[in-house]
Amino acid sequence: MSELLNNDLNSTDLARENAALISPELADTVTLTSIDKAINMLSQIVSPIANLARSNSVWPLTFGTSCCAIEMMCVGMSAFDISRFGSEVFRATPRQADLIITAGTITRKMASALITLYEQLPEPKYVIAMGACTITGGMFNDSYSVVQGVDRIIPVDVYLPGCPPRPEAILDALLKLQQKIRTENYAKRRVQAYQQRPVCYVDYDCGRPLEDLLAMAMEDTSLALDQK
Amino acid sequence: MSQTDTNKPNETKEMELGKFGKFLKDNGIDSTRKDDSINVETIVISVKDLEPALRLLKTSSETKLNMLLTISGVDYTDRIDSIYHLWSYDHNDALVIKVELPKQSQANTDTVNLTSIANFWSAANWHERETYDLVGIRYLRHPYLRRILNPWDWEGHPLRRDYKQLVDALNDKNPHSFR
Amino acid sequence: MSNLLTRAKDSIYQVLRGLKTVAVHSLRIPTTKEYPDTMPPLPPHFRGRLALNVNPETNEHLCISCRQCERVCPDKCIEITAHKSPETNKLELIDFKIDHGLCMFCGLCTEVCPTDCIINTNDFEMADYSREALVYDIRKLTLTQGESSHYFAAKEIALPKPKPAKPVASAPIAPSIAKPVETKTEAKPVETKTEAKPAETKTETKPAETKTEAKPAETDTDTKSTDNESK
Amino acid sequence: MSTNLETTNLKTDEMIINMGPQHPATHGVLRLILKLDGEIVRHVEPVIGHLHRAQEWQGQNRTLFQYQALIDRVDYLSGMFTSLAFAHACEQIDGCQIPPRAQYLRALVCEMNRISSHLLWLGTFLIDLGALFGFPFYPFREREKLLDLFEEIAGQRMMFNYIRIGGVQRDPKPSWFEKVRKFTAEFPDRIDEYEAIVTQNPIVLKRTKGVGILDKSVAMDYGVTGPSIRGSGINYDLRKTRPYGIYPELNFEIPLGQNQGDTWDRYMCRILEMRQSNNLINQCLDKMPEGEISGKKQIAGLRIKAGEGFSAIESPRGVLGCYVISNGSDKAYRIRWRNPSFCNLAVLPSLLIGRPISDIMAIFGSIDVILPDVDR
Amino acid sequence: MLANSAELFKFTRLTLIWLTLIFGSVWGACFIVGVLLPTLLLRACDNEIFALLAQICQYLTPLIAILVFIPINAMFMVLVERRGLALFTVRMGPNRVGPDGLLQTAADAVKLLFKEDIIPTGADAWLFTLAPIIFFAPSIFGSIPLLAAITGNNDLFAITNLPTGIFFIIAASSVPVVGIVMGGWASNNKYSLVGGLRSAAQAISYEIPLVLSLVTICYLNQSLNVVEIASRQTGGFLNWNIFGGGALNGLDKYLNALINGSSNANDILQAYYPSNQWILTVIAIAGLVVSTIIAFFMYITAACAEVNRIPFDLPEAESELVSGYNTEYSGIKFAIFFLAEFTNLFIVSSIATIMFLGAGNNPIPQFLIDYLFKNVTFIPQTINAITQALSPLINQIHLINPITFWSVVWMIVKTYSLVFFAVLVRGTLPRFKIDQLMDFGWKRLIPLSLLVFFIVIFAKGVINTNV
Repeated sequence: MSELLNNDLNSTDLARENAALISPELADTVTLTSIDKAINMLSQIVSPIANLARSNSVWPLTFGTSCCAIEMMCVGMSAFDISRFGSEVFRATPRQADLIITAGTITRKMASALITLYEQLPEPKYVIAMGACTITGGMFNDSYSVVQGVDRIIPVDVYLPGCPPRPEAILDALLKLQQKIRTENYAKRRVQAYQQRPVCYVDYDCGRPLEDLLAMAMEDTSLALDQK
Repeated sequence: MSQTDTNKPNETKEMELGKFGKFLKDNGIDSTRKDDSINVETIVISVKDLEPALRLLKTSSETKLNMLLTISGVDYTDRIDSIYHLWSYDHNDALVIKVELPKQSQANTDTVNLTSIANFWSAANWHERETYDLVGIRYLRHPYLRRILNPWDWEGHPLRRDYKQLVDALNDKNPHSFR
Repeated sequence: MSNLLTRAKDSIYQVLRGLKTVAVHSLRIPTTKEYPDTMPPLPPHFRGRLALNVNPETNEHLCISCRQCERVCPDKCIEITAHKSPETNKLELIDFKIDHGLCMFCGLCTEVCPTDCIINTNDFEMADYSREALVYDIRKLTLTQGESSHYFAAKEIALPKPKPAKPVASAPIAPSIAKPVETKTEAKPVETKTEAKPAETKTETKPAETKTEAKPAETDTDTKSTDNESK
Repeated sequence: MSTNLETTNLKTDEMIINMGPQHPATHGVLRLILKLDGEIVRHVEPVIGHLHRAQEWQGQNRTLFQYQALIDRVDYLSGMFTSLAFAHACEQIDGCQIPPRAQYLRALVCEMNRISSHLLWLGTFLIDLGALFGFPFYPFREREKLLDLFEEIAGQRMMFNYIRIGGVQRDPKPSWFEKVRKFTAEFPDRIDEYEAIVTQNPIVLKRTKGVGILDKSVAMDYGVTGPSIRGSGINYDLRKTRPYGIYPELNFEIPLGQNQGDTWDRYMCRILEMRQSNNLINQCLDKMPEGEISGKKQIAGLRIKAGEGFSAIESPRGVLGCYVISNGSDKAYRIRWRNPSFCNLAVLPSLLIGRPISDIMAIFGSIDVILPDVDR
Repeated sequence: MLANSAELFKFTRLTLIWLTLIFGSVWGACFIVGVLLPTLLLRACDNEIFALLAQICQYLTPLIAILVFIPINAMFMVLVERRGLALFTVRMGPNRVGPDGLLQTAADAVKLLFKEDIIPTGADAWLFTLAPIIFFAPSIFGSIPLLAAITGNNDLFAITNLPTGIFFIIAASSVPVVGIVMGGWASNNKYSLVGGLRSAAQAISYEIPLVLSLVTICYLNQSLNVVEIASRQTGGFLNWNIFGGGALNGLDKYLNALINGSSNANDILQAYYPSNQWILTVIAIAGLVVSTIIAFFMYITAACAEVNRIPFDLPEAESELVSGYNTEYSGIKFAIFFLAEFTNLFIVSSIATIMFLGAGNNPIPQFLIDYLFKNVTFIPQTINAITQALSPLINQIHLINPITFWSVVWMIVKTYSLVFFAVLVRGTLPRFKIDQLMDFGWKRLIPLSLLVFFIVIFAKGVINTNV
């Protein structure tokens, strides 16, 4: 366990570590002040404790759409018992959860709901893409109504193949996620989370990405302006 | 995915009227029998006869076909069939009613109209909405004809043979996969 | 009033009965299988991760590049790269890729495989941090000799006859990088999906010429025997 | 009690609440747009389709052999039944013979699947009623045993792909039958245990008796089937009324609701049905003949004759129908599912109007809807 | 029978370790603030200011004790609940974090501290922040009067011995609902709003039976002082308030005399229950005992409703209202809600223990001990010897005297048994509906509690006149 904790401390040098805290573009130009160093030191001290706690209490959101949701339910039940890892606290509200297990197919109609849920989760948040449907679309990979992989709309931390994966496989994914949580820098994670938002918004009413709709609207307006 | 070249199922020849066909004829509704389905009486009736026929079959004490199993729409490229599977809670007979609706144009947006039976048969409500959504039969006088499975502003009817699938950031080729 | 009392009595009795039933459960042994410590006892036919067998006796790769699995796969998650060896006029396997992120573990590929090469193993721990890591190439897919013999025994499959010694393409070949890229473009399963669906291919010609000879065309029924005859 | 709330003349501002698509009680992705007056539902509009995965469309684009593997996902809690309905429809068109052993195996696995489906329903129903952490674990424990059996025979816990056109996929070993027997021997005790906790519990009674009364005529008008309509007292079970497979040779009863068709009746129907299914499993095991297990070769190019076939079976949720139009190739021209959940869900708004919010879960849970079965 | 002994053993071990942890740290804090610091101060300089400071330190001890106790105890209770539910549902429960999952809830608490704290758009930021505090604060100041009763009126905690203690506790316990309503309203979420309103309705209707059942006990003991009520229940379970609050006192004394073979046994019985009015006496005693038992269960029910436990967890009904009033709360604010909820459960359990179950008093009556150890003299002798040997040490450190120690031990046993019972109830019962809840509260509990109250008044009168 201590190896895991020390992993990220040793691997990166101070400047780059701090650069991530400041801004990726300005990494080379900034000279570190003592306050920065202090913050960095603090984050390095706090981070292992925070990580240890966070990795051992990953509370999933009760989000399930189809078959995988049943296996997700099963993993909480007596035979597999996710509570051994402290994750049986399935929260119904995204505000109190840490993890979305996207259990089941995400359709275009559901995509906007998933995005809302993802954005409602407080940082630091994690996503496990569970099952073939959410990784690539799986057996519905040519259906007109299925989003071909949730990583197209929200960032994914762990991919868990299977259709549906065995409950043990979910535990396996959870353990891998815990490992990931342990090896990351908490402060850095928070800063990064605000910097990059690779979320692709989807319109609920017509099931198409908002970008496309915006582009179409822009095209229409420019056409109208041209005609004028 | 192009579907236009798929072979249509064979047309079957007309047969003599069965029990329910005769009953309808007695009540002044013409129909032709076409046993496509195995072991089940299948009749084809015209658009205008549909509503009275179903109303009669549902309520009449002779027939008692009071269970509407499903309404399916089938696109045969040149026409669209609306197919009603009728069963009964009281006896073991079954009846399949088909209404053939010729398409006006080959465009994806063309409308096919039919009378709704949702006003006197609640079971038909959602089935008609679904058939409208997927196959594009417009049921006139339906109380709430809105898309039911696809998003409300969806374009096209997916189970039409000439449906063109939407391609955008959500379902273009997966950039990560080898495919 | 008496009605109320009997009802109250009944209710209290029933609640206590329920409480007792639940409380007694605390004396039973937990049914939990402690997974990371003990692996679940999976039946031999469990459909887990896909893998390629080698001949448990001679360590030859069993795949004959017939592309049956590639065609039957409902998700099109298998990609086989093979080329025709100029000397032996037989197909040689270059690369075999399975996208486990796409696979639905239906087991159809294992059912049609004429040489029992592709099988479902009992492995289910495939979770990974990236999408690319789920695409397994031939090196990751091919089992060792010991594992193969284990699965041959567990699934009660008859051991394969050893191939004649001639073909060099035994065992997992180190995939040369230049070749797969070339062959990939012409043998992409995506194209076969759009142009030639199995419904029509009965009468039509097959899309890629290189493939046609390898296919035991439509004689899936007795592929094993035909396969053996062809050698 | 609740009727007092209904008839009260006190009116407040109406509030629109959007329940779902992600809500712990909607079993997945149902969305209900509720208009509330205080806690009383005045208007409800169910919005479905959040799990529309185009199963019918897939049916046109996959070969029959491939599609067989897919249809377990139509109703994932009773995958055997969806496979069976599809296989029946295709066999009807093709006219192929099914060996008796395959017939018995089909009935056996289907009844086991019915139990597992009902067990999951029981757990989620109690979760809906608010017993979140205690009781629901017990049905799941028994369900695990069944799933282990399924895993051994079919290869996976939920997506079986076991019942094929013409027969079944694999012949189980004798040891498997012994395991099934062991399960059936102890299962009635487990049901007794559930009943001790739930059936006469005063809170459960208060929350289910007289709640969500499904009138016979309304149910028939909406085409409701399965335990939901049997709870209302209509004896409609396809295993008896239109027997298929080997059901005519088996001896069993159809449990009916004793009262007016409320939530408790539907609950009781399913509990009794589990006992009947347990009984049926034993009968199947006793009568299991020897012989072939498939009347049709399972090959990649599997094809059936041209024609139309409609077959319906009694799934745990009601009449599950499959309408196949074949043109003689290895793909179907059109596949149409008649899903029990879709029809049963349509009746929900009429049951909810005038009830408080808490009843939504009890009623919705009691009609046992599986959302992929609704949306396909 | 005890097939699951391994898990039960682990559970017991876990509980003991945690209890040692909790009470060790509380004792440590109390010792430092209440004994060590004043002693040091007085030794340092012997003037008035330092004496005053030492006094202040001693006065602050109860507050420090509670502030140390509440968070650790809440963590422990969450763990007990999770492990307990796991026991009832034939599984393992949290067992990976620390030995036996000892630190599971600690990890949860630390994690919640590190979570992002969201104030949703459109929420009333001030009220939104204030709500958890208002919900939590009463559990701190409301539990202060209990300390005196729990510690057997130890010198350090004597300051918390309020003459109207129970009155203060009841007043404090009705404040949290304001926090819930506030949070529900400020969240700008309809589920929260419905949850908050439900909570208000529920709290108002269940306050009455709760208070009435407590008032019954206060009347029986003729006191509002929790310490006095506790001290009236000494000497075995027959003297507990749940069994008539002194109605069986005579029986206890009689049995005592009988076992010890003293000659005046019948006189005692005669004095308590005169034979000339025995029918009336028996009726009165029966009435008292039955009504106090009913009062106890009424209190438990109403208390469950007060602290929103299943089957009365309507304000946060997970399957109906997502998470009720705390739907929009995340991070530290949610942690405070969580903390307060379990602290409230602990407080109502300890009130039940003090008011009904004999507080920190030994539940085994003297006559039973005498009867059992009549011939075995060495066990009590050893105990006495050990106690006497340790007494100089104990008196030296002023904090653990035998009375306090045993009082706290019995309090722990009784209170956590009630908590465990609440876990069992949570594992069994489904949730009420809001109208049934109101119905049950107003139409059943309130009339019943009034009835019980009047029965107690009359029965008490009968017995009083006769003694």
